[in-house]
Amino acid sequence: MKVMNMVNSINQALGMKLDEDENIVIYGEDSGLEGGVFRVTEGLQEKFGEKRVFDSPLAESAIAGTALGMAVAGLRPVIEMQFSGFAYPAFNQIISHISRFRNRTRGKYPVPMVIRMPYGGSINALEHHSESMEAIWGHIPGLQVVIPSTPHDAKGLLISAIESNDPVIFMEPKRIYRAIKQEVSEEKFIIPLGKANILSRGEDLTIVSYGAMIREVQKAVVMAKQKNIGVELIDLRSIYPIDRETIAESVKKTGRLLVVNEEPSSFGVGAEIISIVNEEAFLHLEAPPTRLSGFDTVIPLPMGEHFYQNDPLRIFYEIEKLVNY
Amino acid sequence: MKVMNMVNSINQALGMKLDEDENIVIYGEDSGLEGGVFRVTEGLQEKFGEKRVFDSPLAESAIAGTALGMAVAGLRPVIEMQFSGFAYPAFNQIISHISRFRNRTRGKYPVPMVIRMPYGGSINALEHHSESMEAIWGHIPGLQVVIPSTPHDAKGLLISAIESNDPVIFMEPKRIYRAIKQEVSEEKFIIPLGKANILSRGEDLTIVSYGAMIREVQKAVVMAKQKNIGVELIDLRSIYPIDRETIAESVKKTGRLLVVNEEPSSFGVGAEIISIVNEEAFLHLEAPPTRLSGFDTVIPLPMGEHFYQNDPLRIFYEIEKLVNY
Amino acid sequence: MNFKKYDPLKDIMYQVLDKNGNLTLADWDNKLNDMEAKTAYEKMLFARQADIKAVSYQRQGRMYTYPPNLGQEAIAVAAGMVIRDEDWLVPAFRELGTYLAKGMSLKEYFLYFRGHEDSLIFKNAKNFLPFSVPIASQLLHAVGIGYAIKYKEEKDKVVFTFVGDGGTSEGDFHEAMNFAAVWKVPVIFIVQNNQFAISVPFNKQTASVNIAAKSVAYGMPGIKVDGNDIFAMYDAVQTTADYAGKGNGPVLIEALTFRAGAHTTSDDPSKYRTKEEEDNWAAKDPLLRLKKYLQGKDLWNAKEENALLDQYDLEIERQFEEAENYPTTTLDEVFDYHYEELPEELNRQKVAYKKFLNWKETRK
Amino acid sequence: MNFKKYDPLKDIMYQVLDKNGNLTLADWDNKLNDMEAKTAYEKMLFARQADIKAVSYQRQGRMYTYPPNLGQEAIAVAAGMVIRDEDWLVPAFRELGTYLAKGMSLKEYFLYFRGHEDSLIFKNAKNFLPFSVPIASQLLHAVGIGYAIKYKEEKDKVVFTFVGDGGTSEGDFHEAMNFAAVWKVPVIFIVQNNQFAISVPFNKQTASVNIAAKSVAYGMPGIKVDGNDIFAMYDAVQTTADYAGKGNGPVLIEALTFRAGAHTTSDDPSKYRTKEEEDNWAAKDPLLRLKKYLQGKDLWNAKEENALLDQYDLEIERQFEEAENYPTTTLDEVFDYHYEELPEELNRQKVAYKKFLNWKETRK
Ligand SMILES: Cc1ncc(C[n+]2csc(CCOP(=O)(O)OP(=O)(O)O)c2C)c(N)n1
Ligand SMILES: Cc1ncc(C[n+]2csc(CCOP(=O)(O)OP(=O)(O)O)c2C)c(N)n1
Ligand SMILES: [Mg+2]
Ligand SMILES: [Mg+2]
Repeated sequence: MKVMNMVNSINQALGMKLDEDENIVIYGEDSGLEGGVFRVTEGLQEKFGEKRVFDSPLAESAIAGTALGMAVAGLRPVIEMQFSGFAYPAFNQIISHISRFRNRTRGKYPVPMVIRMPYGGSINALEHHSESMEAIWGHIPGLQVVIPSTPHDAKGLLISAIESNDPVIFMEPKRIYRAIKQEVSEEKFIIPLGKANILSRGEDLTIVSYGAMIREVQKAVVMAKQKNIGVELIDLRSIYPIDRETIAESVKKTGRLLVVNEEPSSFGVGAEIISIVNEEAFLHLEAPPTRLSGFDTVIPLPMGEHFYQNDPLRIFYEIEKLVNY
Repeated sequence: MKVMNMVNSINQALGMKLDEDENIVIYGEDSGLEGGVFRVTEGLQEKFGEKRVFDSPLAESAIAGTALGMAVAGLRPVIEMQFSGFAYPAFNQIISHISRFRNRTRGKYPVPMVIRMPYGGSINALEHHSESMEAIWGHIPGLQVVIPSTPHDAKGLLISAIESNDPVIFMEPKRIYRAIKQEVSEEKFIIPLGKANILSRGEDLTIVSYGAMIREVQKAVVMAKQKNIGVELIDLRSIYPIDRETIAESVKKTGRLLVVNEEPSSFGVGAEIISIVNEEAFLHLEAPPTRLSGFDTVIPLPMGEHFYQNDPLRIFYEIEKLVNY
Repeated sequence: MNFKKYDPLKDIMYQVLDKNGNLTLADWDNKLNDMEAKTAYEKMLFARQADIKAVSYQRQGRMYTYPPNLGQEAIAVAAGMVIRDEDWLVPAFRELGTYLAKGMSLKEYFLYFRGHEDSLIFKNAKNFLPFSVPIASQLLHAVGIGYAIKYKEEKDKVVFTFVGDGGTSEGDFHEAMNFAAVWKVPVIFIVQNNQFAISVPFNKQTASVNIAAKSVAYGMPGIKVDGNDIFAMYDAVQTTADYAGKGNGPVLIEALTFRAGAHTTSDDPSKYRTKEEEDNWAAKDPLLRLKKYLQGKDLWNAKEENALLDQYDLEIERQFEEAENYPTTTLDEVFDYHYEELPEELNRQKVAYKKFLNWKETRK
Repeated sequence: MNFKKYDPLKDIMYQVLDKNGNLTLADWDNKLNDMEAKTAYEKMLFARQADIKAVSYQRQGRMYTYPPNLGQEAIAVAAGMVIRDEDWLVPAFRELGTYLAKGMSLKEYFLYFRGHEDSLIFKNAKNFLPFSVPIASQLLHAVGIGYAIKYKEEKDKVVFTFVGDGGTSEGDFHEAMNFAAVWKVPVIFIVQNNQFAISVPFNKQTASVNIAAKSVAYGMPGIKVDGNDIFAMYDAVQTTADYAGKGNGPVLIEALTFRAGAHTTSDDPSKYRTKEEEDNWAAKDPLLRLKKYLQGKDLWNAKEENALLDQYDLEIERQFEEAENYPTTTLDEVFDYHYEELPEELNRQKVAYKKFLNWKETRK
């Protein structure tokens, strides 16, 4: 075990897989020599050579589209979008090809590929650097969408993602890239995709959250506890496939649901989870299942961003409202 | 009044606005001389000249991006994506700029622009020609997303869209471009954006639908009536802003909701509407609000598409299940 | 050929066989002998016949919308004569001659236009991607495959990829050319410049003198070739594939041709071009030209052609029947190929649909 | 200048003032007289000083991440000397000198990097779009504006737009150049080739001989200019703007320069380039060069420079203070600019947040 932040643990997962499987290549803007603008791929080019870890020209559609070509020809590319807000030029390649190639070829050409992208806000960044658009990826048939919330999870989930024979959008909560440190095994381990993780048990209310918001929710859970409210906290881990069962089981018990995330509210992941509990646990609902997301607005520039991003107090406020419903 | 199909009524709306406002220009792939592959812009170049109605090179990002430039410089472009499945290369321009320019410039540069795109399936087409991805557009802050279901609505809604000073994604259900004919006023009229339309009244169940699915739902409503089930049918008309109030009022009365559309099910418009009724009418719900969408799959090629697309019987089956809950 | 001689900026076009079937280049027989020239013609004839029959199947309502190849056969057949099993083919959708060479069956081709996914497996073909509907997006796949070839040091393998004149306007064209040149990968980009993108003529597509010249922007060689001249096309593809296979990096070939038919069976070209233009190009038809050449050498006659056509018709009809008799799509097939393992959510949707089908059954 | 003389394919670069401050072109005074040359220097000095102070404000934690202009000032100032009120400016984000010329206040500039949307209104500027963060996407906006100018027959207006060397790899660069040339619109594309895209050097960005040559692919004139030579830049921008304004269509200018500073204040260039390379370019610095020229003509001295710098510092500090004292963002401002009228749904979210704020108040 070693104390790591998420940058370290992702770096370690990448290095481990590069070591193990010579079909893996890593590239993106500044991913090579520089090790990425967040230093996530630091040292990998030095260790594995420029053929395997390299810089690409500045063109996201090409990064994604060439990776599809590599994947069908037997490589296993792990590509980087510098920020999730700059993945949009690659949208057509992802929705029209990467997500569909296995089905289109009836399994002849699967697409083992990971698209890593730092996402999310509260880093005092310029516009486009704080996007949280996971619902859009979740809505695209054929993709898997994964979001870790700790260094440990990031490692185990990323290894699973790289070993998956289907494409994974791997969204990294950059706000906590270095903010959370924990002991992480230096051995190889995997965390299965598609399974949520119950972080705390409680009887009064279920909270489903993921990514950087988990840490904020945990603070609100402490506040709730002081008021004798027992929160069951589920870290979703995978946006798609979504762990319907874990969510349903929990809400059947608590009768109350709050989803906390940082995306625009309408047509988001929150709505999906609310629909799931209606489908699976309707008769158990004791209060309206609720979502606490960002606003239906562009994420404000840093001076106004605090309004948009949910803090523990805001989360606690919603917990209290729900429990008192 | 004149009997028209939707191609006629859209063409008439475009012609009327071109006539009225010389800042309007229309372009896209094959939109000029040929009048578009669906002939929606037929005759307009002849009448208004090549400067105002024209072909662009084959590049969707450019079609959208140049339209933004025109809009900030005082024109009012109405552009065409040949199929909604080919709008994806324009995704970055739409999400990063078109939807945001007003906010980014605090109102200095609004973006009066309409992006027309035929959408939806059941036309026996090749892959990519049957997409129904309205939830993705709905999730993007700053856009308006409109879908008509009749020739009359198409005309009134399109005129509103063109007159709006904010960007509109105008999705045309190509399956019923020529399949529905009705009397439409030849005068100018508008239908407000953001307001749903109640098509039939009923006490037992609310169905929210839109686009080409309305016609299928209407057939199911007739089947339901034969079983003495009264359906309140709401044609959403606008995906965003969504008419929360009309939906909520209806479900408060009926206690039951079914959403019918043709998108992939997860993370879709159905989920949003289910969340809305939970937020607004929780205590009135007598059965789990339900969505009947496509599958979380690529839309099958024509031979398998019938599984994916909901027909009246499938809709009736869900109605019955809900009413017997 | 020495492709440095055909400077695209000077708009010089490489041609071997003029429209009257006369060689404009001496010594041609060293490249393709009489037998090979005859074979080339037969392949073009077959591709054309299959294409013509496809259009008629569509007219009969036995296939959905179909994009004819008429007038462009020389390009695809030439590429087909060069491409090998181990090479990769990343198609657009108007290169029937190459698909056949690469091992696609006509049955699969017809099945595709009858709306069945199984068609795209190309069961007996290796290294052959599905047709690409989103214009120009496929070019990036070719570049990625090129990278994989280089990475694995699979010496002398080459990727062939196709796009239309319209497709050169897409951003993906640019990005693919740029990445290919920077990475120096073995990709031959063949642009079928048939002068129209549906109704949009070349001069509204780009202000460039031609398409081959676009190679300059990427530091890549480019040549403009008479795409209705199978000899020139064969030579160009063969020479550049050899060049790329030796590790010299990508090449752009502009094949100048004319889409003699409609864009697809839903299109009516009379709306946007003149009879005169069509007639003009009909005189430059690739089959006509090669036939004149072969007849000049007494290698071909009408009787032979008719006999062959009869034989081709039988073969094409047989394959079409196979496509028509192919089992229809099942519910499982709609779901089961999206992921290696069917996710719970997809299974749930499938099961729900099966319940509906059961209900429907009992209702009868 | 006659830009036909500077064939980008031959990689000839237009230069007027060499790095030692000597004119390589006779007759220069006809273009910019002594007073104008001095003014140019003052503008560069001001832009550099503001830029340097911006970096230091960032270091002090009074601004967020900032992208320095150091070493590239000649390009932006030259464009600023040509651009007029009625012309349009479609920026990237590293052209401070042009922004100032166009009417942006430093206060607004600082406010942007302090994270306030009001900055981008550019209150006293006409026809000036916000900085564009998604690389190369802005070029299409410039082309659309060009179309509007042509459409409205606003004779002789021109659009100036900027992008970096890295940005030329994006699909939007290609599509913008192509549309501009097909539509023949008055757009001047200025590529600041500072030889790096963050850490990625030019030779990993493209295999093209240079960037100006990319114009060939679009049938558009292109020229490579010494971007550290303000005289050459001024001449190139002025001549091409005149050409474009007369209805001759777009032009591509490659301005060769070097990003002497970091990519942004979060970047450390020592990871990816050598001290030697930096020193080499420092000797070609645009201010140094013009100062030598002015000193050679006895038009400039250190005292004058120091006095000016003192004055500039005061001005810059005053504007920074204004930015610092600017009222912070309100909740209403987060919501109210998305649509002409606030949709019900946005209002609902705003109201919900206000309720929370009330609750928070009462809780204290
Ligand atoms: C991204 C995208 N946009 C639009 C279309 C619709 N479309 C299909 S074919 C075509 C024209 C293609 O022209 P070209 O590239 O010249 O090829 P050709 O059809 O002439 O072979 C268009 C616009 C598409 N398939 N994909
Ligand atoms: C579409 C997009 N991709 C990635 C980024 C992240 N990014 C910001 S600046 C930059 C490099 C730009 O290089 P260049 O175009 O040469 O401009 P320079 O920074 O050198 O002025 C990158 C990759 C972005 N802003 N937009
Ligand atoms: Mg074409
Ligand atoms: Mg640069």
